[in-house]
Amino acid sequence: MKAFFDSDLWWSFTRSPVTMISALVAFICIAGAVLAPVLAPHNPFDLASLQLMDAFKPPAWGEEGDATYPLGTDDQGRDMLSAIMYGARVSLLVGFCAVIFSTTLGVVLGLLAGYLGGRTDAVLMRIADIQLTFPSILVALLVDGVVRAALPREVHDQIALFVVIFAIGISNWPQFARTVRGSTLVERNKEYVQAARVIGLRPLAIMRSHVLPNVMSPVLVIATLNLGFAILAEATLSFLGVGVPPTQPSLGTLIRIGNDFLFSGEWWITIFPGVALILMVLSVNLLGDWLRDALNPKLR
Amino acid sequence: MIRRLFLVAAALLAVAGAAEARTVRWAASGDPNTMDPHSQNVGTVTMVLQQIYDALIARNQRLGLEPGLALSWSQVEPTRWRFMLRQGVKFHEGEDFTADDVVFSITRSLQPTSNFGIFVDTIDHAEAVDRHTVDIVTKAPDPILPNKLASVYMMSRSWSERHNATRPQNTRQREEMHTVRNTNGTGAYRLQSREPDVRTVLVRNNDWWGWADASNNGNVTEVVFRPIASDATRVAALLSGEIDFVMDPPLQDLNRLRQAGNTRVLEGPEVRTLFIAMDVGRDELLYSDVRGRNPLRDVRVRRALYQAIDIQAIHRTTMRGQSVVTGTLFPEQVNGYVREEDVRLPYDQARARAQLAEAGYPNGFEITLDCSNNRYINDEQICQAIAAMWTRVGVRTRLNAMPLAPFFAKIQRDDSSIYMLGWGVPTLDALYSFQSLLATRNGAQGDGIWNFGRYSNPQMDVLVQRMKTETGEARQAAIRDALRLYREDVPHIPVHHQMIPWAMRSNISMPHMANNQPYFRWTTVN
Amino acid sequence: MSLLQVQNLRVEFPTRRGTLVALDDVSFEIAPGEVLGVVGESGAGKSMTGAAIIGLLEPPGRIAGGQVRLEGRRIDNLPYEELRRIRGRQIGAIFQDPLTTLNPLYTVGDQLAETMTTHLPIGPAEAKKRAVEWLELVGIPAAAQRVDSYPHEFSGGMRQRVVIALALCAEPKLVVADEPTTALDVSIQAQVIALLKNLAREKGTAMMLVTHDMGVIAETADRVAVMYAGRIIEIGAVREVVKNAAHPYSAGLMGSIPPISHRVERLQAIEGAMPRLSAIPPGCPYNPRCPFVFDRCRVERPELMPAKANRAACWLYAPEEAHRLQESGLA
Amino acid sequence: MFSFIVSRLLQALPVMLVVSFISFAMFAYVGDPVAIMLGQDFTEAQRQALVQELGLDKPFFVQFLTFLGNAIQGEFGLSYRLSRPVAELIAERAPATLELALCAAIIAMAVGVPMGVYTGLYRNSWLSRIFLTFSLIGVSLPTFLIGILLILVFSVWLGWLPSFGRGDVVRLGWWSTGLLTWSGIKALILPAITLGLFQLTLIMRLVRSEMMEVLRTDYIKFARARGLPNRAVHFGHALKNTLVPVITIAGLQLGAIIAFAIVTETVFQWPGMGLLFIQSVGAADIPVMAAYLMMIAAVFVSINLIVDLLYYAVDPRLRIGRGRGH
Repeated sequence: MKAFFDSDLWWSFTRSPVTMISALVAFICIAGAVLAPVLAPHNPFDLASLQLMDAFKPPAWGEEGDATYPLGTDDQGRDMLSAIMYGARVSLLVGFCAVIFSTTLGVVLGLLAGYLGGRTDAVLMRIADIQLTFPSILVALLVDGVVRAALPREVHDQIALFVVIFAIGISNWPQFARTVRGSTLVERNKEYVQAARVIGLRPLAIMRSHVLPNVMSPVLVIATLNLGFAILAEATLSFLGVGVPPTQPSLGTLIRIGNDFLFSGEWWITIFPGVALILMVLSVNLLGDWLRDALNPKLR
Repeated sequence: MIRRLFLVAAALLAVAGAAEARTVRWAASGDPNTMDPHSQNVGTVTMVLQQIYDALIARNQRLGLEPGLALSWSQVEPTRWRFMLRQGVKFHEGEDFTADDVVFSITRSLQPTSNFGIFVDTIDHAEAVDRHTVDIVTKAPDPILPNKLASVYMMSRSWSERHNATRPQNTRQREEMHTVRNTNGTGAYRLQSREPDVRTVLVRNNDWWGWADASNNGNVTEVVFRPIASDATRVAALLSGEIDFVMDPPLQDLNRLRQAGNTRVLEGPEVRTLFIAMDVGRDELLYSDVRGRNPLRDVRVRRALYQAIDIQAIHRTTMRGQSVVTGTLFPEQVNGYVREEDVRLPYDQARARAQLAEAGYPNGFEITLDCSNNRYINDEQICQAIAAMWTRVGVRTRLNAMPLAPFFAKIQRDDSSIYMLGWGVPTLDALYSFQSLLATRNGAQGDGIWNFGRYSNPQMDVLVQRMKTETGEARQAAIRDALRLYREDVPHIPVHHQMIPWAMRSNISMPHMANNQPYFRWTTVN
Repeated sequence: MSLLQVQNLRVEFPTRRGTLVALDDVSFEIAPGEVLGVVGESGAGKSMTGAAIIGLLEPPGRIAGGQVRLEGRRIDNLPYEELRRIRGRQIGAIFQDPLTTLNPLYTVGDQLAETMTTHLPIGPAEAKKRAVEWLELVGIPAAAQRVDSYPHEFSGGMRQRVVIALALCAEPKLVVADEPTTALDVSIQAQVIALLKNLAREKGTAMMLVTHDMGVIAETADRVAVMYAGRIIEIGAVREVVKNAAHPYSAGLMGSIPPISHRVERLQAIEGAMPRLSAIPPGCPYNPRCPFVFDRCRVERPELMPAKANRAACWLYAPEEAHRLQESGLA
Repeated sequence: MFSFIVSRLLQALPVMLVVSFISFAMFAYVGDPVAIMLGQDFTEAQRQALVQELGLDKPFFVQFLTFLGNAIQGEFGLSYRLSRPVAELIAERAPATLELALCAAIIAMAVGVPMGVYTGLYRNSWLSRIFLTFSLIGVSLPTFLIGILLILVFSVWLGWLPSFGRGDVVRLGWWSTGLLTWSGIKALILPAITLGLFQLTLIMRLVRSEMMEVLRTDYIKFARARGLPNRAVHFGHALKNTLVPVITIAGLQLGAIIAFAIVTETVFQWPGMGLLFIQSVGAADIPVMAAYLMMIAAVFVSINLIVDLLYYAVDPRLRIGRGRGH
C-alpha cells in the first residue's frame, strides 16, 4: 500500500484535479450502483411498490415535487433516482463483464499468438484482422440478432443479459490480443525469458510468471478505455431496443423510455439518466486517459 | 395604366393562388406493407387505400352508410342483395367500372389468400345481372351485409388480369405481385409514387364521381405520406412544420401541441376497445407456477384480477385522460350498445385479495402478461401498470411486451396465458365482436377466430347464432343478453375505449373519424 | 576571436522530485576550423551541451543560466525563428542513429534540396544539382541515381554519409556531431570519421565532436573537453589530455587507448559509477570515486584551474594543495 | 502494383467466404425458413414440397454454393416483410446511407485532422485544452443522445433544419441523391453531424497522439536541427508521417460510420440501409439481414483495399521490401 502511495502513478494522480474529480465521480457511480439495493430509496423492480398515481412527479425541488422522489418519477411512478441507480448497476455490470470477457479472451489469445508464433499466430491474427474489419457495434448487433432469431423469445429474455455481454465482449478482443501479442513478442526475446526457457520452465509457466506481468499495463489502459466504450455500446443496443431486457432497465433503456417525454415537459425522465450515463462514461474515459498518460512516460 | 397592370397582376396572382398545389404532408408511425386492397385488413393499409379505392357503399362523416359505387341496394330475397351501380365511373387507368368488376372484386376477396374473410364470410357468390346491376348471394340471411361491404374495395378485372393479380397477394408465401406497389382504383386520389418505408404520394383524381357532391368539400391536391416510427421525431416534425398532420401523436405531447399556437389537436373516440383476454381453455396454464389447474378458469380469479385494476389511475396518468373507461365490449357507436351494461366491477384491492383467497390462492400466483408494444396507444405502459397492480394483490406478473408481429404470432398460436388486445369494430355492429372474440372456435368461418383464450360458453354461442340470423328487436335482445353474460362471466377484463387524438397544423381542417381513418375528400387546407 | 563561446552554461530539468541540474557552469570556446572533442560517460552531459548550443533541448529542459555566443553574438536567448535561421545555416548537426535521423517518406535528394533552398538563395533545380554533388562528395556511388532513393534503400553507413551531407550542405561554420559513429558497424566507423574530418578541414568548418570514444577523439580532435556529471572537469589540447591528463578522472579514462583499427574497449573501466543527476555529491562530483580524495573535495567545488598543460577542475592543482599533488603521483 | 492488388484481393477472399458462410448459416438455419414461410397450418406434403423447392434437401455444400452463386449475382430472395427482392431494397437504400456516411466521414476528417494536428503541436494552449475537453465529451456522448439533442435545438427550438428524412432527392440513373436540392442538403446536415461527431473526436485524438509520437522522433529533431521552418517540419515532415496510421484508422472508421449509421438513421428516420436493417431485425426478416451483412462485408473489404492502396502511395517503404516495419 505504501508502495502505491509512493509510486509515480499516485503522484501524477494527485497532481491532476480533473483526474481526482473523475475518480470521485466514477467512485460515486460505482458505489451507487453496487450498493443500490441498500442505498436506493425505492426498489424499481418491485412491481408491488409502484404507485401509478405517483407517476410523472417532477424532481423534489420542483413545484409539485415530492421529497420521497428526489429526482421525480417516470410514467409508471418509478422513483428516477432508484431507477438510475439500478440502471447504472445493469450498465456497469454489462460493461465490466464485457470488458473482463474481452480482456481475458484477448490476453490469452494474444499471449498464445505472441509466444507460440508460427501457425497459431498467423491464424489468430488473421481472425483478429477479419474481425477488426467490422466495427464492433455491428458485430454486437449481429451476434445479438442471430441469438435473438435462433432462440425462442422466453429463453432469450432470460439470457438476454449474457447475450449482450457476450456480444459486446466478443466484439473487442482483437484490440487486446494485438497489444498483448506485440508486447509478448518483445518480452519473449528478452534474456530473462530466454533464460527461463533454458532452465526448462514450461511455456505456460513462463508466460504466466514472466510475460504476463509485463504486458499488463497496456492491457489495463485499453481495458479502462474499453469500459467506457462497452457501457456506451450497451446503451446504444438498449436504445435500439435490442439490448438488455426491459425488466432490467439499464441507463440506455431509461433514456429510450424517457426519449418519448422529451417534448412534453417531463424532461427529468430522460435528462437524468442521460446525465448519469454521460458522467459515468466521461469519468471512466478521463481515468483511462490519465492512466494511459501516467503509464506511458514517453507522453509526459 | 400602371394601376391597371397592377390589377391584372393581382388577379393573375389570385388565380394562380387558387390553382396552386395544396399539399398535406401526413405522418404516422407505421407504413402500409402492401397496396393490395384485399390482402391485409390492417389500419395502416386501409388508411391509404381507402383514399384510392371505393367500396360499393361509402361511409359519411358519422360513419353512417351512404351510396358509394352502388347508388342503392336492397335485400331482394333473404339471401340475395341487389346493388344498382353508379354509371360513368372510370378507374384511374381509364377502364369503365361495371358489374363485372364487382363480381371480380367480391370473388377476389373470397380467395383464401385474402385477409378480408370477416367481411365476406357469409357471401356465397356474386353475379352480374346487367352491366350496372349486381346480385350478391349469401349462404344464410345476413342482415348487416351492407355494413361489411363498406370495407370491400372494388378493383378492375381487366387491369388485374393484365397484371396477373387476380388473387390477393399471399403475404405468407412472400410473393411480389404487381398490386404490392401499384393501384388502380376509382377513388378520390390516385397513387402517384410509392417508396415503402419512405414516402407514398397521392394526387387528387379530379375525375372522381364524388366531387360533384357538395359534402365532399376537400381541396387537397396532393397527399404525401411518410412513416416516422419514432414518437419524438414525429412530434418534432410537426412542431417544426415539416409535417402537417400526425395521426398518432403521443399522448404526453398533446398539451404541448395544443399550446404550440400553430398546431391543434382533434380529439375523439375510436371504435376500439382494449381488454385483457385469458386462457380459460387449458387445464394448466403455460406461463404460471400453478401446477395441475388453471386459476383463470375460476371466475373469482378473473374478478379478482378485474378488481385489482385501478382504471382511473390508468385513465388519468397513463392515458392522460385520452381514454373512455368501460365495463363492456364495445363503445356506443356500435349497434347493440347498452348503457346499463357498461358498468365496471369496482376497483377494490381488498376484495381482489379476498376472492383470490376464496378461490384457493391466498398467496397469489405467478403469471406472464403478453402485450404488444407498438399496436395500441401506450399499450406497453398500460400493461406495465396493470402488471404492477396485479402484483400488489399477490398475482406476481411478468410482463412480456413485444412488437406487433411476434405478439400476434404468439397469441395466434394459442401460446399465451393472458394478453391484452384492442378490438376495433369496422362494421359498427355487435356481432363482429361477439363472433370473433367470444364464440367457440369451431372451424366455421369467422367464429372465434380471435378467441385465443378458447372461451367457450354454449349460452354465448346460442346468442351469437341469434345475432347472425335474427333481425329487429329479437336481434337487439340477443345482443343485450350477450352483453349481460359478458359482464357476469368475465371472459375478458375490459380496460377502455381508445381515444384517438389527431394533431395537425392549424391551417388544416378535417373531420375526426372514429374509425381512425383520415378522409382527404373532406379535408381543407387554408 | 573564437567562433563559439559557451559561458557558465547551466541547464535544468524541473521534475516532480525537484530540479535536476543537467549542465552546471559549463564554459568552453571553439575557434574557427577547430575540432573540439567532448568525451565522458553516458549521462555526463555531452549531448545535452550540443543540444543546448543548437537550441533544441527537449522540454522540460531549459537553459537556466550562462550564455552561448556565436561569433560574439549571443544566440541562447534568440527568438525561435531567428535561431532557426542559424540552425543548419551556421551550425549544422549530426545525430547518432542514421536509421532514425532521416525522414522515411522523403527521398534523400528532397531532404538535401529542402535544406539548401531553406538557407541558400538557390532555386529547386540548382538545389537538386547540388544535392547530387553533395552525395558524390560524401562518397555515395552513383549519386545521380541514388538522389531519388528513399532512406530505407541505403545501408546504415551510407545513411550516415547522407546525414553528414545534410549537416554540411548549407555550409555552416560549426557542426555539432553527436556520437556520429556509435550506431555504426565497427568496420565503417573509421571511414565515416575520416570523411567527416576531411570534409570539415576542406570546408574550414569547426566541429564539436561528442563521443565516448577516446580513439576517435585522439585521431580527430584538436582540443578535448572531458565531462563528468554535467560539468567540464578538464579541457586542453588533445595531445596533452590524452598523454598527460591532469584530472584523476581523465587520467583513469585515458589509461590506455589502443589504435583505432583494433579497439576492444572504448573507455577504461573506472571503479564505481557516475552519480545520478539527482544525487550529485557536494564539492567535487567525482569525490566518491576519486582515489586521491581529501576533505576539501567533499565540501568545496573546484573550478577549472591551470593543471599541467591543461585546465582541470581538481583541488590537487590548487597552489595551496601542491603537497597533495606530489603525494598522489599524478604530477 | 498489380501483384500488390491481386495479393490483397486474394486476402480479401477468405473474409468474404467467412462472411457469406455466416450469412448462409443465418439464412438457412436461424429460425427455420420453412416454418416461417408455411405459417402454422401445413401438411407434411406441403412442407416437403417447400423443402424441395428451396433446395434444403440437398447436401450442405451444394446449398452453400447455390447461395454463393445467387449472392454473387445479387440474388438474395424476397424480403419476408416487404415482399420485394432484397437486392432491390438494398440498392434503393444504399445511396442514402452512402451519402450520409461519406458526408459524415468528410466532416470527421476535415475537422478532426486539423484539430488533432493543432492539439498535437500546441499541447498546452488553451484552445487545445478546449478541443480535448470537447473530444472527451464527444466520445462519452452516445450517438443517439447527440441526435436527439440536435433535433431538439435545431429543429424544434430554432426551426432551422428538418428533423427527419432525406428531403427532396434527385434521381441520377439508379442513384438517388439529396445533394442536388436545397432541402436534401438541409436534411443531411444534422444526421451527418450526429454521425460524424463521434468519429471526429476519435480521429482528432488519434491524429494528436500520432502527431506527438512523430514529433518526438529523431528525424523531426533532425529536421529542426537543419533549420527547416516550423511549417515544413510540422506539415511536411510530421503530418505526412502521421498520415500513415491515420489512413488505416480513418478507413476502418468509414466502416464504423456505415455501421453507426444504423443508430443515426433510426433517430432521424433516414431512409437508408441501417434503418432497413433495424426494421428487418425487428421483423426477423432474415433475407434482408443476410444480404445486408454480405453487402457491408463487401463494402468493408473494398475500404480495406483502398486503405492498402493509399498506404502504398504514401509509404515508400512498402513499394519494395516485404516488411511494413514501423
